[in-house]
Amino acid sequence: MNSLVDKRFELADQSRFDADEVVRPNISYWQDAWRRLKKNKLALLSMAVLIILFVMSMIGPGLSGQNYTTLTPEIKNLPPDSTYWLGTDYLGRDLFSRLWKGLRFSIFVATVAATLKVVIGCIYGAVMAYLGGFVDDVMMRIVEVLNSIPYLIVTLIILVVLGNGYLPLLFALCITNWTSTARMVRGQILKLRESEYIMASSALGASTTRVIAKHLIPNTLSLIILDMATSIPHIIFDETILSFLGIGLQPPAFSLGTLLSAGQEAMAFYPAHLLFPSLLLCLLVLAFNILGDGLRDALDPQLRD
Amino acid sequence: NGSAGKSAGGDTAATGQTSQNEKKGPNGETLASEQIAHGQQFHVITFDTAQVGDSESGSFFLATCEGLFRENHGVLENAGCEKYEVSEDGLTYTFHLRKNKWSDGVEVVASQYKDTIERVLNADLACPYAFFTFPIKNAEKYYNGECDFKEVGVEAVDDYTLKFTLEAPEPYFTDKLSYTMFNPIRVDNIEKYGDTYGTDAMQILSCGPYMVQEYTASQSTVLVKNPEYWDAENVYLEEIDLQQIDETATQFQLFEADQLDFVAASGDYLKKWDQAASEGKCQLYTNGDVASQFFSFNTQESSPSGLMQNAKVRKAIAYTLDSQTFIDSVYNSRYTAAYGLVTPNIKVGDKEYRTEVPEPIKEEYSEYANNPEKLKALFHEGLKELGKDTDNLSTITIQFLGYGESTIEKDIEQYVVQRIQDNLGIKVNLNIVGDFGLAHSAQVAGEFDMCMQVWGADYNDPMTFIDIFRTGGSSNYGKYSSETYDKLLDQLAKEQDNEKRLKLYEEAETILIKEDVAIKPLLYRDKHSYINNRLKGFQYPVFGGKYEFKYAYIVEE
Amino acid sequence: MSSHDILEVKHLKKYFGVGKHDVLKAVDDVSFQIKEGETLGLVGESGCGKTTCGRTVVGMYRATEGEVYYKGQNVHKLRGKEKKAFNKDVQIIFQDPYASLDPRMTVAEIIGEGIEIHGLAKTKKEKEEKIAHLLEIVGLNKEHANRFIHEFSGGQRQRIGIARALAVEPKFIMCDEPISALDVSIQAQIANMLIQFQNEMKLTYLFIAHDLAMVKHISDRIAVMYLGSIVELAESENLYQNPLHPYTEALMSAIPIADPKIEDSRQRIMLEGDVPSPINTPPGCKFQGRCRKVMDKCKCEAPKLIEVEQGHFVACHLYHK
Amino acid sequence: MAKYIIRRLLEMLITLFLIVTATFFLLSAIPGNALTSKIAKLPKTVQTKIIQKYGYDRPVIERYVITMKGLIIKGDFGESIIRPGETFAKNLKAKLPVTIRLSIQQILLGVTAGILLGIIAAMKRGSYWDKLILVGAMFLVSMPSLVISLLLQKYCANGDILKLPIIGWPKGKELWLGGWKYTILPTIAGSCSFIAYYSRLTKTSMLESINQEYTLTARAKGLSEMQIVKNHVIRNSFIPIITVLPSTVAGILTGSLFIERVFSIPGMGRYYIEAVQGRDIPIVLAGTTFYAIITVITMLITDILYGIVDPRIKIGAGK
Amino acid sequence: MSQESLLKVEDLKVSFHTYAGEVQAVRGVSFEVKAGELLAIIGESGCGKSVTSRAIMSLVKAPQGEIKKGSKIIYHGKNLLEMNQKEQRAFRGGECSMIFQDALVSLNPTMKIGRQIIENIIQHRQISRKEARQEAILLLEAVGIPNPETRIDQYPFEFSGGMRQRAMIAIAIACDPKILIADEPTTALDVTIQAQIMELIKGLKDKLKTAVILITHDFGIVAGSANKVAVMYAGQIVESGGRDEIFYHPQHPYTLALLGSVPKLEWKNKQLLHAIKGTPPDLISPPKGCAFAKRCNYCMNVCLEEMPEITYFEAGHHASCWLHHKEVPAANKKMFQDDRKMIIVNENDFVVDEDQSYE
Ligand SMILES: Nc1ncnc2c1ncn2[C@@H]1O[C@H](COP(=O)(O)OP(=O)(O)OP(=O)(O)O)[C@@H](O)[C@H]1O
Ligand SMILES: Nc1ncnc2c1ncn2[C@@H]1O[C@H](COP(=O)(O)OP(=O)(O)OP(=O)(O)O)[C@@H](O)[C@H]1O
Ligand SMILES: [Mg+2]
Ligand SMILES: [Mg+2]
Repeated sequence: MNSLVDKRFELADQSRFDADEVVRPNISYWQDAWRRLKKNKLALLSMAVLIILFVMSMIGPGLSGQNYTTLTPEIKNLPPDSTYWLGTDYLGRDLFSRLWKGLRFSIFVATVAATLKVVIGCIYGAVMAYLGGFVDDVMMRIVEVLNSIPYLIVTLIILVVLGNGYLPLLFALCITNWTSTARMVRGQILKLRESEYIMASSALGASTTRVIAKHLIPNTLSLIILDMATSIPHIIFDETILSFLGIGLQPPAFSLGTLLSAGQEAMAFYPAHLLFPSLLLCLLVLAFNILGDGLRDALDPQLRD
Repeated sequence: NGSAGKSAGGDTAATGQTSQNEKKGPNGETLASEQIAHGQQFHVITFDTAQVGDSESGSFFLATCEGLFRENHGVLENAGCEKYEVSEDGLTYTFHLRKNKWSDGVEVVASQYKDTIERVLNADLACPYAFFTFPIKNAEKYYNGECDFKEVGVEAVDDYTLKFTLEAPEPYFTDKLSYTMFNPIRVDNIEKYGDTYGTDAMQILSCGPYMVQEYTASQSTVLVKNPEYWDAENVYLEEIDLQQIDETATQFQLFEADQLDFVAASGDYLKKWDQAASEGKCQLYTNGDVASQFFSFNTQESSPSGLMQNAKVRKAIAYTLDSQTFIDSVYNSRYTAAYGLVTPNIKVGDKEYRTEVPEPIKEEYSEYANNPEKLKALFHEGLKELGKDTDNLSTITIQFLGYGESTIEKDIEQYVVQRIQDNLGIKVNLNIVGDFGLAHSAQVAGEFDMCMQVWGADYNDPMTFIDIFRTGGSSNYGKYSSETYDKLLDQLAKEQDNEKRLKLYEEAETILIKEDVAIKPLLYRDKHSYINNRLKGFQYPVFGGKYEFKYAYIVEE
Repeated sequence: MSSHDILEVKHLKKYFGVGKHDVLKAVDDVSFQIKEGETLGLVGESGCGKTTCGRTVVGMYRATEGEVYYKGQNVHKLRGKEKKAFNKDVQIIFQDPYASLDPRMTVAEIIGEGIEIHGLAKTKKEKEEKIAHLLEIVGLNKEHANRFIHEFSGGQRQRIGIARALAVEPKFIMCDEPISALDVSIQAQIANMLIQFQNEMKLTYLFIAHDLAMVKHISDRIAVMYLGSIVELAESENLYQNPLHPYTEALMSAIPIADPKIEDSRQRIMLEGDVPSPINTPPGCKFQGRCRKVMDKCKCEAPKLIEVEQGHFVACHLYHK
Repeated sequence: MAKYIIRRLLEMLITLFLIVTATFFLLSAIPGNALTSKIAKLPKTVQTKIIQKYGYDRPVIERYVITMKGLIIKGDFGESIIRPGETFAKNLKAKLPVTIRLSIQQILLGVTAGILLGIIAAMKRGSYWDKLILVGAMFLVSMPSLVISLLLQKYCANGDILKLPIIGWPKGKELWLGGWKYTILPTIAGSCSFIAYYSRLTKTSMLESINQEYTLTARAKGLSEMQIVKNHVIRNSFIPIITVLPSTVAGILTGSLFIERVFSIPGMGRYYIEAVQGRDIPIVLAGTTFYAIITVITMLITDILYGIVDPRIKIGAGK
Repeated sequence: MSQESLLKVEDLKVSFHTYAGEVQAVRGVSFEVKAGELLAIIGESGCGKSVTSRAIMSLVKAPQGEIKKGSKIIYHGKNLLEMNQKEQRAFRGGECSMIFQDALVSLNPTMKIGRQIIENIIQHRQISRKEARQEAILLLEAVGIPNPETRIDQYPFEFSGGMRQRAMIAIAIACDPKILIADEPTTALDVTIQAQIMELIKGLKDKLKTAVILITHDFGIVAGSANKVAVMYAGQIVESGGRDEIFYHPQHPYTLALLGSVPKLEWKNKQLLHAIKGTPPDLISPPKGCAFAKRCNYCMNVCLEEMPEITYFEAGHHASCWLHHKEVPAANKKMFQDDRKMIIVNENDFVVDEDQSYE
């Protein structure tokens, strides 16, 4: 027993210790954000919904085996049955296939326009922040001017000048939206430029490109992603409004907005023509909104814990 | 002024009727105690008669003004004039005016008609329909500043005699005179408002059956009976409430709820309310309109495909689509299928052109209908003539310039594309422009092989349609040019005999549509409306305005 | 001015424009030299311009007026290669170990940045070895290299910051309050590390802090700043034993000392009020408002920094002959 | 302060000048305008006269100079091409009150209801109320206002549930304060998205304030949860809300388009859109300028409001 | 000084539930304070000082934070943790108040200083707003703010750091609390201001007989003001006792190491300090033995395995360290005592009996 006691009170072998042990799991910012997103059941659900919607928009149009572009007026306005699962529209096209196809266009338009917007906004904002001074003032003024012109007129003018079609529509949708991104990016970069780690990097002799690539972009990325996620539902709405005004896509292309506007005209007799596109639009926007909220919570560095 | 009841309700005592129940309608019906009609607000563009060129504004002036003539059940009746004479050579028109008063008590006199001509011809005002007066002697010269107004052929002989002298005889001159812009004007009133004249209904002095009591732009108008009107005793409605309702669905909702007395058919409502009308739940009003819709082909060699200068090619394309099938399929049979250019309701003298002259290609269609082989053969023939024949038609693409503002309109043009592609196997590139300005400039620039065109008649004579395709005409987008056709037009200008004119028109229409296939007729617009059972005598005139309230009354149900 | 001076600051001024018309004189006519291998401590209350001074000295801010010479070259006029060489020679350790490390980078990336920029490692392996070595000398281990910094404690982060600075083998390090944000036990770790590296690598430090005890322990000479100006500069021992400026005196007496006996028997010189705003300071001595020994002269004339004893400079009218 | 406002107003003038110029040249760059459709059918002689009347026979620069001159001298962009004799100013007089009332009602309902719901959600965070509000807000924000309007019309007007007019708007004497029944549905339809937006915004910013240290101080004083929210949280959480107010105001003016169409309300939105679609250039120019002025003024007001809500921001004092 | 204790904390355990696991921020802390006494709690960042003080004020936020069952905070014989909301509120601000670390964020930025003080007065005392305002002016004057009449209507941002902290103190003493908790009241301040604030707090304690719990990590401040000191490490109190005992006769290696980390004026320039290696343990998975073991120079095998017992010394001085166990070889103890002699040069100024535990 004595020997046991002695052992207990012997000095421990210090070289075995690691006093600087880090016990917390090693996760990067993105892993952490993902972990937080995973905790948000609603966001996960909406992500699942979005994936389903996305998949459906890809396979949905072919699913019922019906043609959704050919007009067959003989079979117009049919109620749902086993061939036309949601019935046919006012020109005899399969509503089910059209719905998914329209969704595909809406998703496509929204994501591409959001990407464009973000890219333009980032470049513009970064240039503003980087050049500063007079250039910044002028560019800021341009943003201000653009912000003060009702977006609808800008859109209209663009669509009128460039004609209706994908590219003009995308262009119009992003041109009216990019200013917020530009401001956000400018603010973020100005903030980051003052931050000590950027100073440290330049004190090490880092070139501007390096600072941008290694520090500015990674540290702005989460905001940009968030911006993109939250602007998608806005763009979907904007596109709907344009289609509704008859200046969106032109046939044979169509989107949920087109379906909605056609459905509204048929509402009194065939409520389904309005109901289904509305529901799908709601679902899509809802899912994007909830996901956006979830992302906000997940990406917010202040909530990090 | 101001004798009419203010509020909507039972203030009818003001009209002086002692016992309302005793009052009978023109056909002996029992009249309702409340003579108020509910309608849709006219989209009035201007309250200046000189500037009016559209039927919505025209409707307003039909109700509030009295011109020389008024259309009643498709027939021109003397209104502002009691009678008139035309000289032998057809150059001098003398009108004897009726005694009538403006709503402020001032007499309506001949000089006020003359003032109208002077004002319309004032080039500074740039009145769009100034050219309606150009048949009057020296009118165009005066308009271009080449002579004095004294030399223009209009004269107020005395207060109640008005004389027009024409440059050349024009058989449909009186038809033109029924237009809003020829209504008498009150120069004193116009001067009172100066620059702002024409922007507010409240400025208008009335010499017609009704006058304005209340007006809110793009919202509502209240018209009340004009006690000073010469025929006031035959005007039944005490009040007309007009309200702006943009959405079709809402219009029908209100119509169903008896809050709207008449509504134009549209989309799927057609079936429902046609059914209702047949059950006697409402009155159905149908009549032809005077607008024609057709495709124009670009007859120039420089057309995008470079094929359209050949008549056979044009014909093959045109005949792929049967107008009747088209309207049945996409318009719920709403409009009338067209196989000619001139719409029904257009008259030559007192004969309706379309009943006298058959549509040029009605029969021929059946030969080609659903016969792709024949169509293709025709198409190949045409290509051969051009020296561009090919076995593979799918390499050919033609450019179709569409125009449409609503989703449905745009979709419908798809149907045309589909027909051409299915029948001929060629490719059609559809370019729908939703903006009038852009569509127009593309049309003028000839950036199309075929384009959609709509034409509304300006006056009641086939000339209003036939004249479009004169060589160098401003709306002749396809740049159609035919010596024979132009000659026929020149002949027509001189010809006064209606029988001969009919023949000449027939010839011209046949050349245009059947032989040269410069256009492909699609449909005639029509009027298709539902009227509440209690509203009787309400009319949709062919020219001048959309609605005619003068003869309307409300019966007890 | 001796040949040993690695750095020489001459009449350095740094003004910030605030608002439309006001200027904030963060650094107002400051001159000093630092000898090779020496540590110059810079102390003063919060907002007195220590950081600004330090940053202007190492060329991170452009000077409003005055010059800074590093090894005889004007720091603010360096371009291209020379600038790069300067960046390699002169490094910074920041106060806030949280804000000065990029949260999106791993430890290896942070430390490796300077190595990459200056091409100090030929192969990837060499670089990794270098990083591992640097981690080791700051007391961390290889396993930490692939971690993100938010998992580290403040002291560990500060050590990473030091490793980053050491990675480019600098000659001169501006330490901007490197230990103020740390715990007592960690402060000693870092201070030891700095002392050790100085001995091993012949480093020169500009050591900014407001903890006088630590500054005194680490520095050879100390400059005391008040509202943008240096009020006293002396050998650290000398400054402690014999503070001349009334502000230095008060500062000395205010430092709490971890010894109850001393604390109980201490007479504190209480300064009235707070440090005034550096915007639009009145003429005369900047300390006049809080000074116990204020004289009429102090209100109109700003005292110059003069040498009253060998190596002991003070800017106070009391010592003007 | 006065000096600050004057300076801001001058800056606004420059911005407005830029906007007018940009819009003018953009509009001029597009082929065709209201004139095209107006004269399409007319004979050449008349066409020329009309083109002359509106000055479109002149080069763009000259037209620009004339427009600007007219703007400075008469304060107007000239008469409408589509509706001869009409000017924007005249329409403004008739239509602005309608739009203003509609906007005010929408903003009042939308923003107050949104904020109240947001406060409730923040105070009862984690409860069923919170979840209900969250889900409700999400739904409202995801539903196009068009669909909301149509649903309201279908189920709340002339229906079994409620007997409200389907369309229309108070006029004449009732323009400002009467005819409430007409305004109920459009107001609700228009404010839905604001309710949703503001409730979420309020909740977030309230939670942010609640998590601040000063709430801890307040709690340490022994204040009750109610008092803490009332005295400490609300004012601080209003600061981010104020930031988005100008976009709300600007958005509501153009955003009422559908509401105005569906409910047949003679407001500015519809008028402006019609002008844009018909490319009635003088009216479009005037309308754009008008909206720009509103946007810019709301921004100014926001900045002033900032100063009131947040004492740290001294307006007029530098950045 | 055998007066009855005013506040007694017994076996306080607080945990936070985070994604990485349960953070055991406070792991069984016990101490007591008497009226007119200043207890300093000293320890490194993250060792649980603030959480302890917040637990006393029942400001630990659910659902993340949890005060474990069995913890007791006894005030006037009643367990605060079992009181209802209303009683707790009366205690907070009335009986016991708190000065927070960073006055800049602890004062409501959009509320005038005056209102923030008045609010507290009105909450706990039955007086009118007007009287409360007078009171507030007096309070501001008492804490040494010049021109209190005008200052009372200013916003926190118009105050300098030191004045803000004084305003915080004014709020804290507004209702003459029996207990004042000051959580690092001077950390954000300059030394000259710090001296002023500390004078103020000491004055309060002496004049009003308030019991003060001062939380800090600066030994200098403790030396100048405390009556009693509790040294915290990793959520536990490792040593506690009278000020002089702690400073001149520390019985825990951690306390000794802390003292050794501060450069002494009499030390040679650039001499290496007695630094403690490594970093404190992460409280997510606290070591099963002594939390300090891995950083301790005298670490024995037992330290890594078992939690040390508390050893009591003279006059309330106690420490939790295996070194004081009877069976520990003398060589080990000697090592510690030698180091202590080296670090605390004037150890002999303070004479106590040799290390004898009084069990
Ligand atoms: N970029 C800047 N623009 C305007 N003012 C600045 C800027 N940087 C610093 N200042 C001001 O200059 C003065 C000196 O600041 P500096 O950071 O150098 O002080 P410091 O002595 O380092 O203080 P601390 O001990 O708090 O770090 C302060 O009043 C500060 O507000
Ligand atoms: N809300 C919380 N959620 C999770 N962990 C928390 C929370 N608050 C405190 N902690 C943890 O509890 C432990 C003790 O924190 P505490 O704030 O009491 O430290 P402290 O001793 O006051 O440190 P400092 O000197 O930095 O103020 C820390 O590890 C901290 O991470
Ligand atoms: Mg600093
Ligand atoms: Mg703390």
